[in-house]
Amino acid sequence: MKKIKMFALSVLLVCTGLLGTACKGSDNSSKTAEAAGTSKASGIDKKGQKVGLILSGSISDKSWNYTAYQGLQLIEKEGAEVFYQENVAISDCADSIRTYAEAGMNLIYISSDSYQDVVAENASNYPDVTFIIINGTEQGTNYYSVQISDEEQGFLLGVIAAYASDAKKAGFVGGMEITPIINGNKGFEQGVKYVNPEIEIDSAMTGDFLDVTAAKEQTVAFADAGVDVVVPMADDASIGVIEGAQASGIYSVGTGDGQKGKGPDTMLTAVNKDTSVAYLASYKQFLDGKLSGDSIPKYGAKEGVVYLGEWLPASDQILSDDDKEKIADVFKKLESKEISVSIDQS
Amino acid sequence: MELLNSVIMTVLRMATPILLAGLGLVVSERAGILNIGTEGVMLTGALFGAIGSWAGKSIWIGVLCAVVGSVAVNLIIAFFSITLKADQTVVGTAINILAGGLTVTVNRSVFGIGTDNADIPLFQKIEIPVIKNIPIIGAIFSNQTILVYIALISVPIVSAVLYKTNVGLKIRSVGENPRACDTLGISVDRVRYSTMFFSGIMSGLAGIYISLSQMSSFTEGMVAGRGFIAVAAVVFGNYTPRGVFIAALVFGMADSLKYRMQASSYHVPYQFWLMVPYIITIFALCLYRKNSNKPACSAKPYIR
Amino acid sequence: MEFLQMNHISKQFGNVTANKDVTLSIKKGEIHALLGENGAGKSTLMNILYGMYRQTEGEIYLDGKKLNLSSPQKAISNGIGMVHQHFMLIPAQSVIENVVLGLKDNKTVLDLKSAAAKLKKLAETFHMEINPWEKVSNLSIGEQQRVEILKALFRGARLLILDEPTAVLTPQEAEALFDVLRKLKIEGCTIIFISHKLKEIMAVCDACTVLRKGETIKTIWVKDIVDTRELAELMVGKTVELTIKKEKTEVGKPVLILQNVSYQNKKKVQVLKDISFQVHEGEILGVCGVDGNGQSELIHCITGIKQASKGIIMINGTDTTREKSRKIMSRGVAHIPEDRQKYGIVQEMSIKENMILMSYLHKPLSRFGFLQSKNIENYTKRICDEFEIKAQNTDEKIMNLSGGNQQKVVVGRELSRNPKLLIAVHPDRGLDIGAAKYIQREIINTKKKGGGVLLVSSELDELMDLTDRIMVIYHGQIIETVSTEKTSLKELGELMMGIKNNVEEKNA
Amino acid sequence: MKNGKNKTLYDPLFSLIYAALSVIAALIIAGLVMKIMGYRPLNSYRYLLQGSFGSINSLCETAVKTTPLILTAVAFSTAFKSGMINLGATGQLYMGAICTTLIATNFDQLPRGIHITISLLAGIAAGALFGYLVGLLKSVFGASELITTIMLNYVAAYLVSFLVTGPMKDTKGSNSNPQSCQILESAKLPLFVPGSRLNIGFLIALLVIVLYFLFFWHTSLGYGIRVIGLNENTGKYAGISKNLNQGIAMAISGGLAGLAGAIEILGVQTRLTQAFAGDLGFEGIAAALLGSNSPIGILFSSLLFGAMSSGAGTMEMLAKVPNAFISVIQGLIILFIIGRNLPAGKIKEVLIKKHVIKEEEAIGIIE
Repeated sequence: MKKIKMFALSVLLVCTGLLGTACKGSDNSSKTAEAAGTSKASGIDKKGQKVGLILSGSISDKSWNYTAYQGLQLIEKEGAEVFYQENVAISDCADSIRTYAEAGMNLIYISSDSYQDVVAENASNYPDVTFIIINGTEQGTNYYSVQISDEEQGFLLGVIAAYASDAKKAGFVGGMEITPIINGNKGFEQGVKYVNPEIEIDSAMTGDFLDVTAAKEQTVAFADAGVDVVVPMADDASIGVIEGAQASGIYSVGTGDGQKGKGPDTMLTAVNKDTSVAYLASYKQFLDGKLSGDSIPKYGAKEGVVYLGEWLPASDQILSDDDKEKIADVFKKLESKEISVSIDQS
Repeated sequence: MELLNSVIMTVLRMATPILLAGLGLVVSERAGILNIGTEGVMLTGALFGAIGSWAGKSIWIGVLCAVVGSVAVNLIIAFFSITLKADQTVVGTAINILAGGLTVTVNRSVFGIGTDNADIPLFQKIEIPVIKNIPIIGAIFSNQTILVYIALISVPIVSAVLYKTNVGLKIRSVGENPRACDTLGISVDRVRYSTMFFSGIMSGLAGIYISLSQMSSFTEGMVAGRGFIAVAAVVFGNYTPRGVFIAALVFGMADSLKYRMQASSYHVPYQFWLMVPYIITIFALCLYRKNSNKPACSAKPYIR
Repeated sequence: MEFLQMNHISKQFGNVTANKDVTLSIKKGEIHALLGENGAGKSTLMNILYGMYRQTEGEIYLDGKKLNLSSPQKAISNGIGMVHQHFMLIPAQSVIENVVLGLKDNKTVLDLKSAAAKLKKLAETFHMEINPWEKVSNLSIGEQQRVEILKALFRGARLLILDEPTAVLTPQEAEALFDVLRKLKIEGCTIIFISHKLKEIMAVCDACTVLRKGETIKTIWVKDIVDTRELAELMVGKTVELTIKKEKTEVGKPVLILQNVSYQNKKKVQVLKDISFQVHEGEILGVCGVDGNGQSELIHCITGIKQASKGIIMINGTDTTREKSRKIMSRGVAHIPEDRQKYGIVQEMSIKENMILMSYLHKPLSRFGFLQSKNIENYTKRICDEFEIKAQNTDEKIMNLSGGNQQKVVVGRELSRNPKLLIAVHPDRGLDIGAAKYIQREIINTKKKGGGVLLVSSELDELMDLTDRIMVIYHGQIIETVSTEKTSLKELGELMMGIKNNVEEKNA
Repeated sequence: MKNGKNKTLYDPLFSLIYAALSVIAALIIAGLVMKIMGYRPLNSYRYLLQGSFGSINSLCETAVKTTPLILTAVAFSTAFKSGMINLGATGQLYMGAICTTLIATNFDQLPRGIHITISLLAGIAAGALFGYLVGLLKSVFGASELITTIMLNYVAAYLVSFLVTGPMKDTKGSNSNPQSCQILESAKLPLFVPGSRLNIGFLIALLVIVLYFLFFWHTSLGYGIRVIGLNENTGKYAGISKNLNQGIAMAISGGLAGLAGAIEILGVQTRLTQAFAGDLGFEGIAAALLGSNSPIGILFSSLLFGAMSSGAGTMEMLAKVPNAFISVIQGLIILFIIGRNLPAGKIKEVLIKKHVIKEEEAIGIIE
């Protein structure tokens, strides 16, 4: 009798799993099939390129690693065969590079500057492979860096926050203290000060890019401390900030349009950062042989990596059309490089 | 005043999953099962809840799936530790490893990898008409999701069941002296299986609370050690529902302190706040030596 | 018509026969004693009646109805209650919770209050005082026993089995229990009283069935008993033929001296009181007594497992009262412990590993902290040969050996250390005659080599065969030391049952 | 008591066959799950094999991953032999890593051999102290090691997190990730195969297995600990102190976990980072259980798990199966191994029933 019960339950368990899988079913299987298959790309150059991507986090983080993954998918559409590995520890990066190199990759993307030392050390072992380090600061014979202007995103976030803050207190919730977040934070501070130097800025790191709850509670704590506009920069956990702002009735500016569902009444807009653009652009440069070690390209507002999202209903409560225009103006100035955001000062 | 409300609300929110799972664990631990695998069970509940709610387009289907999933995993643990008399620690460890991997894989194949959160029906906050208008209490206790209320109401209920009912007496006795129960015609295994069934339900609710009430979707590894904390809360709470309630509040408090301290200008590194509950648990464990309610036959398979 | 009729009951455990064609008949409202030595099969018989074991053969009738007792529940529902020697209580719970636990007619929500009222009433009927709300762990042993009895009565027991109920009681508590039993009898309850204390049987029972070696010897009415010695003889049986020749040896200086040793256990019960004696070289001193009269504690105090709370223990002229057991063992003391499965060996280890348990720290088995496998192998082989231990090889797990061979490993291990003092507790319990006799010979050999032996046994035959002097322990006191030559089984039987010297009166 | 069936069940050869069957069964079931999820199991397993044994480099990687597993597995087994269940390998490993890093990032005047030795010893000592603390909590306060070890894991993990974001943070590096400074060249473990990451840590781990064997089967101290673990009562009878021996075993256990942390830092990570150990502690437990706490068993099971985690990367990179799937396989393997009790449990039940009867008989006899 017991056994029958157990059996029935395990069947149920499996069924529930299957139910979910089935719902996704077709979509999923076609994805893998496609990946293995070839594409109908135009140029001969484009065919048969093998591109690998080494990620520091999970591609389901709906942020940094996800847009990197999207970039990879764009590259795939260009006719390349693509591969990726998630959650690669720094200590394992060398091994991943080796595996990809041995598997015949032509180009390997490194998604974070934390692997920079490893790449610099190992790149020379694989002269046939090209490496691109996102947010890197170093270049070599076969490795190049591409920077994302996190500071421009932060700046824009800061500008919006400054216009939206009545209490003259703006909050910044970061994930961990790593380069993109630190740069973003610097940009944010400059953005706020650009509008109004008197606004007080509270910054906090939750110490985790995955712990959504932590981000949410941090935001609530900010609200209690008198902050009335908050911005996230915490990958996966950013959602928590939007939710926290919604829960405590303060405004938020998102970092992705996808977050708006979490803050229907309080999210003003989003300052998107779509790194996939940078991936695709650098891939094209790679194909054309235009990657150069002379200077490190920086992808920001001008290149379409950082862009302003649509104004959400909540924005009408606090921002006048005039404010919005000013914000749009700032964005234009960023695009035209009229305003440049510095990351040197601390 | 507002600050106090907000702090208490944070504490409640953080305490709820620990309380829910902990109340289930009190019952099964009283019957003599030490369930280290709760972490994995909660993860399963969190994922299955999200899947169910999304696929069934109703939060209640989500709740059902979360409960079914968690109960199933808990019964696997029960099967190994009760019927096969395996070491409960080992079973729990295996389940944690297994669930950790399986939830990631299932999550991806179901929800895919995208920014667009699948449209998952969530728990709605409930306003309680009368309480709503009471000054402080209203702010705290009204306007929470249903699971918070279930967790709070469960404290006296589980307490009553354990201490006032026939079933509760059997449960407590089975953990203390299974042989004596056997001579009185109580099926030790059946009682233990039932407690694991119940604890599965509670862990499932705790799981779906994390994914769809605290948050609004499933993310990988989102239980983040709360299962272990629930196990610790039971020890800390000296194996009583009321104790677990207090323990869950303390854990919630430590969590909320961490955020407050970062938001204020005190700079005790937040890691130390995070350590506090664990250290308190160790102290509690040391102090309870004499007056512990720990079942005499905890974590020991009963062999007739 | 008999109330309970057990016909031709046999029970076999593997190749051990615990009960052989036992017949027991008990009238309604009778207190019936079941008398027998240890291992006579009393407990097995009662466990069959309570549904814990199934009999191999035989039938049970209660009130004329044939019973099929496949489980304790069946027995309970037929009105059979049992108070186990080791109480089946849950110490962490209250009395009333223990009483209602598992009752068939319990409501979902327990009504402990009315149950408590009912219990109180029930208790009053039998002049028992009990607080239903007290935690069991706070009760004395006597009170706990009362709870057990009430638990059975609460379930409507008409036949109550008490397994050695007085073994754990103080004399006063025992007296109180007897009052309860008499009262129960008046109320129409039938009681089976397992004991080997004649005095108690004379005091409270109506009839008595004597079991010996798993068989029924005789059932007699207590009022027909003229002399309790008669009963003792029935129980002990005729002396087994002596196969061991006792040789006179020179008695030398004392190897073990105890002076006024007392011991209090954790529950503050005085288990040993002012014990003084000496064991000399070339002498075997027997300790005779019903189990549970303080023998274990006495041995534990001497071997350092427990610490005496008062008095002095000297071994070979050194004061070892406060020494740890490892130190004491290294002073030429060997110890054959009472329960070899529990204390003497490590089941999962090999013969070799069990053999070195006491000497693994010493040369030549260990050098600089490293075990010397070659020396160990030779050592083990030597002992195996010497003590006729039958095993395929020395790496065999000891759990695969027969009980006799296991005990030989223990005995071999201890005796091969050439002890000056050997402490042996029930060394041949549970062994077949061959192995038992072998071990007895080895003990004699130790004495011949000039060692002193302290032999604890509850088997009188063994003591008569082996010892030079016998010391009788009763309620934690030595009540008499007799010369083996000058005593008889009868006298010993009376002494150990506290008949000859009335200790209780002496105490008072 | 003599039971032929029972004997074969614990026969080493039988154990080996049973373990192999468990692995195969787990792989088959995991393969089915993979199939359901839309991956290609055979293809994936091919890459798994290729990634763990396909080339010299993969072999080296496998050895690198095996090293900490062996150490944490032996750590678990050592405590287990004394009757303690040490779930705290993770915490002890972190403590070891912290102290090793402290030594290895300073003292640049030290000659290489000495610097390495001291760094390793620091790791061992820190782990041992942390392990001994658990033993102490148990013997003095009776606090169950099951809970205290889990709690201390968190304490240690947060301590690492605090240190690498605060006092020990590398402020000079090219990026501002929370991590310590890189260890000095003089403290890096020498490479065993040039060009790979295989360092002498692997040899140390192998040596530890040998020492583990020697300790428990050829030294007096190890023997005493085993007696306590197998039968406390017999230990008491023979005058072997339970508290002392369990404390020693926990210290050794913690020391080994600390050594695992030290080797990871000195040979692989080269700096302290948050959560660098991941699930190493629990995987070590799994390896110990899979190898039924025997030296050879631990070696093989650690190799198996090491191969899996080294192959997992390749499987993910080239067959696109999420890394997490390896956990599924591992979990299943452990469950199948425990499933061994299915037949054994039945037999044991019968045996113990007999034993219980004997005991009750004995009780009947005693009083």
